[in-house]
Amino acid sequence: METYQIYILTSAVLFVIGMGGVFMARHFIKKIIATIIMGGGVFLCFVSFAQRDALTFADPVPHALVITGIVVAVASAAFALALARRIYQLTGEESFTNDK
Amino acid sequence: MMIKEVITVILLLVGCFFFLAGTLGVLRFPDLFSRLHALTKADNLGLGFIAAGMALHIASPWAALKIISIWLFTLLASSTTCYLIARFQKEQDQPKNGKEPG
Amino acid sequence: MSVLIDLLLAILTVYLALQCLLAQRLSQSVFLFFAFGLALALAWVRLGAVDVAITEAAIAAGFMGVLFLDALRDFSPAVSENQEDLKAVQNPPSKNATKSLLLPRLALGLGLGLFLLIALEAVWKTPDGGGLTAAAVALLPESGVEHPVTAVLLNFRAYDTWLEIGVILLGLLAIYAAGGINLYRKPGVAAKDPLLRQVILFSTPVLFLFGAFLLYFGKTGPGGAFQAAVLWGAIGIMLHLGGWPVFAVLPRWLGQLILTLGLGFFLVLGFLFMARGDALFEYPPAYAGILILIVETLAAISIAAALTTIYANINQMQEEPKQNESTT
Amino acid sequence: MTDLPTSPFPALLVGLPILVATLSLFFRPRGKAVVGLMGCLLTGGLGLIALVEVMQQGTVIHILGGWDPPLGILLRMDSLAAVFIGMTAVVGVFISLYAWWFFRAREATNGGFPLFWPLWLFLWAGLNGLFLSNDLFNLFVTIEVIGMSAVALAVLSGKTAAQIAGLRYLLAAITGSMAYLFGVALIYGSTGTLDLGLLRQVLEPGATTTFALLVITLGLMIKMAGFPFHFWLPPAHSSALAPVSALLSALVVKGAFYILLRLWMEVFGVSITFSAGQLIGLAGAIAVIWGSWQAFMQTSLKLIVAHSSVAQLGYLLMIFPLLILAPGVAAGSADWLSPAWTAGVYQVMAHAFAKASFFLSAGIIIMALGHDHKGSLRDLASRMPMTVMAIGIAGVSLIGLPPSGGFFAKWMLLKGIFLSGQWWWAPVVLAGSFLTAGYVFMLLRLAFATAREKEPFRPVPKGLEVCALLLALGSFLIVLPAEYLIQFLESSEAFGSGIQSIMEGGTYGND
Repeated sequence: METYQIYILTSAVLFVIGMGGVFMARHFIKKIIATIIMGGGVFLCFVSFAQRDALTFADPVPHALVITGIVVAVASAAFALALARRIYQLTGEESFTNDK
Repeated sequence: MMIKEVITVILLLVGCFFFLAGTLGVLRFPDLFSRLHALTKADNLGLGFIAAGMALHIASPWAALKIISIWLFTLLASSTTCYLIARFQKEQDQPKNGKEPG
Repeated sequence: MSVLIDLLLAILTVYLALQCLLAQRLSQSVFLFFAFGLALALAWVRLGAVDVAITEAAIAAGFMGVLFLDALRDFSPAVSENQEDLKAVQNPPSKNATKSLLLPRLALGLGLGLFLLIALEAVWKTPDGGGLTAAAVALLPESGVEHPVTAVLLNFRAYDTWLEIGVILLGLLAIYAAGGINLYRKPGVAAKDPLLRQVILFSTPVLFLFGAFLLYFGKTGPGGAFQAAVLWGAIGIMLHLGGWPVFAVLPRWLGQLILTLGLGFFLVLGFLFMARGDALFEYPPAYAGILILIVETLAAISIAAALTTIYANINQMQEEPKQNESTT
Repeated sequence: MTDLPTSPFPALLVGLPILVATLSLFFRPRGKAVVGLMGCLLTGGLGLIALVEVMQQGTVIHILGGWDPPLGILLRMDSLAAVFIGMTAVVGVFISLYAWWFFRAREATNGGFPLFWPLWLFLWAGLNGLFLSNDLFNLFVTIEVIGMSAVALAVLSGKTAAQIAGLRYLLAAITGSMAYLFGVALIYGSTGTLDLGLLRQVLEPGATTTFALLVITLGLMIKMAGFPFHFWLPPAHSSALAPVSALLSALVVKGAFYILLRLWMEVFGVSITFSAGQLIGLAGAIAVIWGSWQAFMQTSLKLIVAHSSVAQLGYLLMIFPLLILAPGVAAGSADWLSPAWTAGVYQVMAHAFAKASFFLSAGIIIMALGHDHKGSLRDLASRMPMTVMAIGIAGVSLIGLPPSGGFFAKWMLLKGIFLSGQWWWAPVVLAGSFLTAGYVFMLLRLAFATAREKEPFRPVPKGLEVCALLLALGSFLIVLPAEYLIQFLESSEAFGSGIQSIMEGGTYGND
């Protein structure tokens, strides 16, 4: 078993954990954390492929994509957090009340 | 050569011991202050030994300097954090005007 | 031996992710989130992605973690238990209600399990596409930099990076939109602790130098605009916490200029070369190196400013008085 | 690919709105609105010029940074992209003009929401970027730009309901884009390229490709509020400010649909089975019935319109089963492909015009009456004839009565359905139309009924009513150039193409 294979399996597990978390977690913050875990899985997948395709150095394209992706994901998570805190201030609610 | 490696291994082992002790302390100590004590003092000492071991192991003095500076920065950060957490806890423990501790 | 380390790290990462979501107390979730981010960063080092590791540790775990930590002040101040448990104690649900909740959850769980199996099969069987390493190596000399990741970020796929800088600015605007309509906020309460202020004052130049080092080093090795930006952003956040809100004291136009400089210069430079007949973001190889360094520096300044302002805004949401409701 | 003519327009269409948005930040609220409106008019004009350019030159490209794919990114403007950009330009300009008067009228009480302008310009740049993008990862970045600016606009009103709906929308959007990105990662891993044109040549069927298609479709379905992921749409669209509701429902959800269509038709053909198409069609059919029924049951005008969006988006999904040929059917003999494509494009345009007009009219009514309970529409026809006319015209297009754009789309859809022999979709189309007629005529009946007591009524700027009416008329006028437009669209590679589906039961190539 090679290094990248371990992490690529991990990436699928993380993605599914995050996805389940988005649907099943109740607290706003946990939902937001779940999206970041989901993203972690996706980025791990990219980087694992980069290591698999390494020549003298790892494939730089996935690395660049992941850096872009992390920043984008963090920007949206920060926005979500701002919204969640705003809702908490206005209503005192910490989760969607009629959540499925 | 041989002696240098033996010293490195000893330093690393001692570092590991302190880390282990620190972790045990965080898990087993009864209150926040003693836990902080374990976390910052024992772990910093452990890190110091490991850093020393690694610095000895790495040949280049430039890299050794980097490792030592990592240790110094960790010291700075952890002592500041420790102080802040302890102060926060102390303020919580001595409520003003009979307010309940939160 | 090395496989063992990877296996342990993989298991640790998954365990932390699960615990993070299952933790009973919100504060536990947040601390486990820090740990998860650091474990992931280690995984990236193991995979040879040092740039990604720095970015992850700094932005995803560091910056986002700080925002979560700050949010802990807000949600359920005294009671940290899960809200649902609290509600359950207050008015115990009838047996029927629990049952009706259990069944869809079970179905969802089963569905996720199935989905996981398909996902594992799919990633395991991925054919080897070969990647773009060879293509990047071949064109690296024309890119103006020596580090392949920087070449991809700032030259080969500069368009994505430019849009991404836009997304950060957009995130800031979005937070303004969520928090109300004021573009500028007055600074919050300053930390009174003398020790904290001294430590912050001491760290500022060190962090600044380290950021500049990462920025310049990005030309030849791991590092670059984003990594530098987070370090500089950390300076801004610490100064804000120490009672020196850097951006609130600047004149309004200067603050705006710093925030938009990275995005604007990147684009205007692109347009200038476009006017010459080249494509957008096409740099002549002879000048590419220096142009990329300038673009990176300005981008780093802007991103650092945006991160600081995002933090300052979210940090002060608590003190913000309720905005009066408006009709649609 | 790279021998196509190069044009600066694709780069300008993305760069210019963001440049103006950045500039507008330097101005005070009033100046933001002026600069923002100028930027909108400029972007709209640019979109139309670009459309004309493509009409004259055919497909144009812009190789960003001068680096050819797969390493670099290519912007590609074919006739399909050009039509979507042109539609965005027209609808966008009218909504911008409406927004200008709308916010001017409320400047005194709410400060005029100056952030609307930079956010809307970012959104516009994102939409243009999405229509032009030819790169899987770049598409992710553009949908993130669109998603974030859309949610930011949705919560701009500052109302609690809007913020709760906005957070739900944002979480759905992030989940959707992460699912999409997972698919992109797998595709990159198995092919080593992200360029759509190259992918079509090298993508091979297999477990990985099928799973990537699954997560990408899942992600985009969440983003376009396809059934069963429609839950976020009605609250988010109904609680936003009127011009924002119009933008969200007319343009934003179409972005995800556009990528879905492009990826299914141009890239993933090797992995698509006949039943996959039927499944998407089924989701669309349920959305049509469920959305229309829900719209019928609502009591406030904006909620009616928002639920109606769920239904109208369902029609878009119903073209997918028609575009997938059962095994053994030759593409040459499938004469229903062109009607199905026409139905898709026209449904997008008709819905964009009609729904924008509907939401803008709802905004006018709220401004005049202070609320939008449907009972308050009584006797509106005598007081606001122009707005009621706009609602009537837009409603007729939504129902699909001749000679509206909506009629043309549904007629083409039915034609495609019967030519392909998939008759089971036809009752859904008709039932959807009947339910739509139900709520539209209910609204109109109320508007013409006499009121028992006159409600307090504030006059509204005439410009608002004109914008809504012109957009409603637009949903009829798009039929006039239909023949020319279809001819133009056929110059795009995708338009009129079908997928030769693989056999059921998975005959994977390299398993």
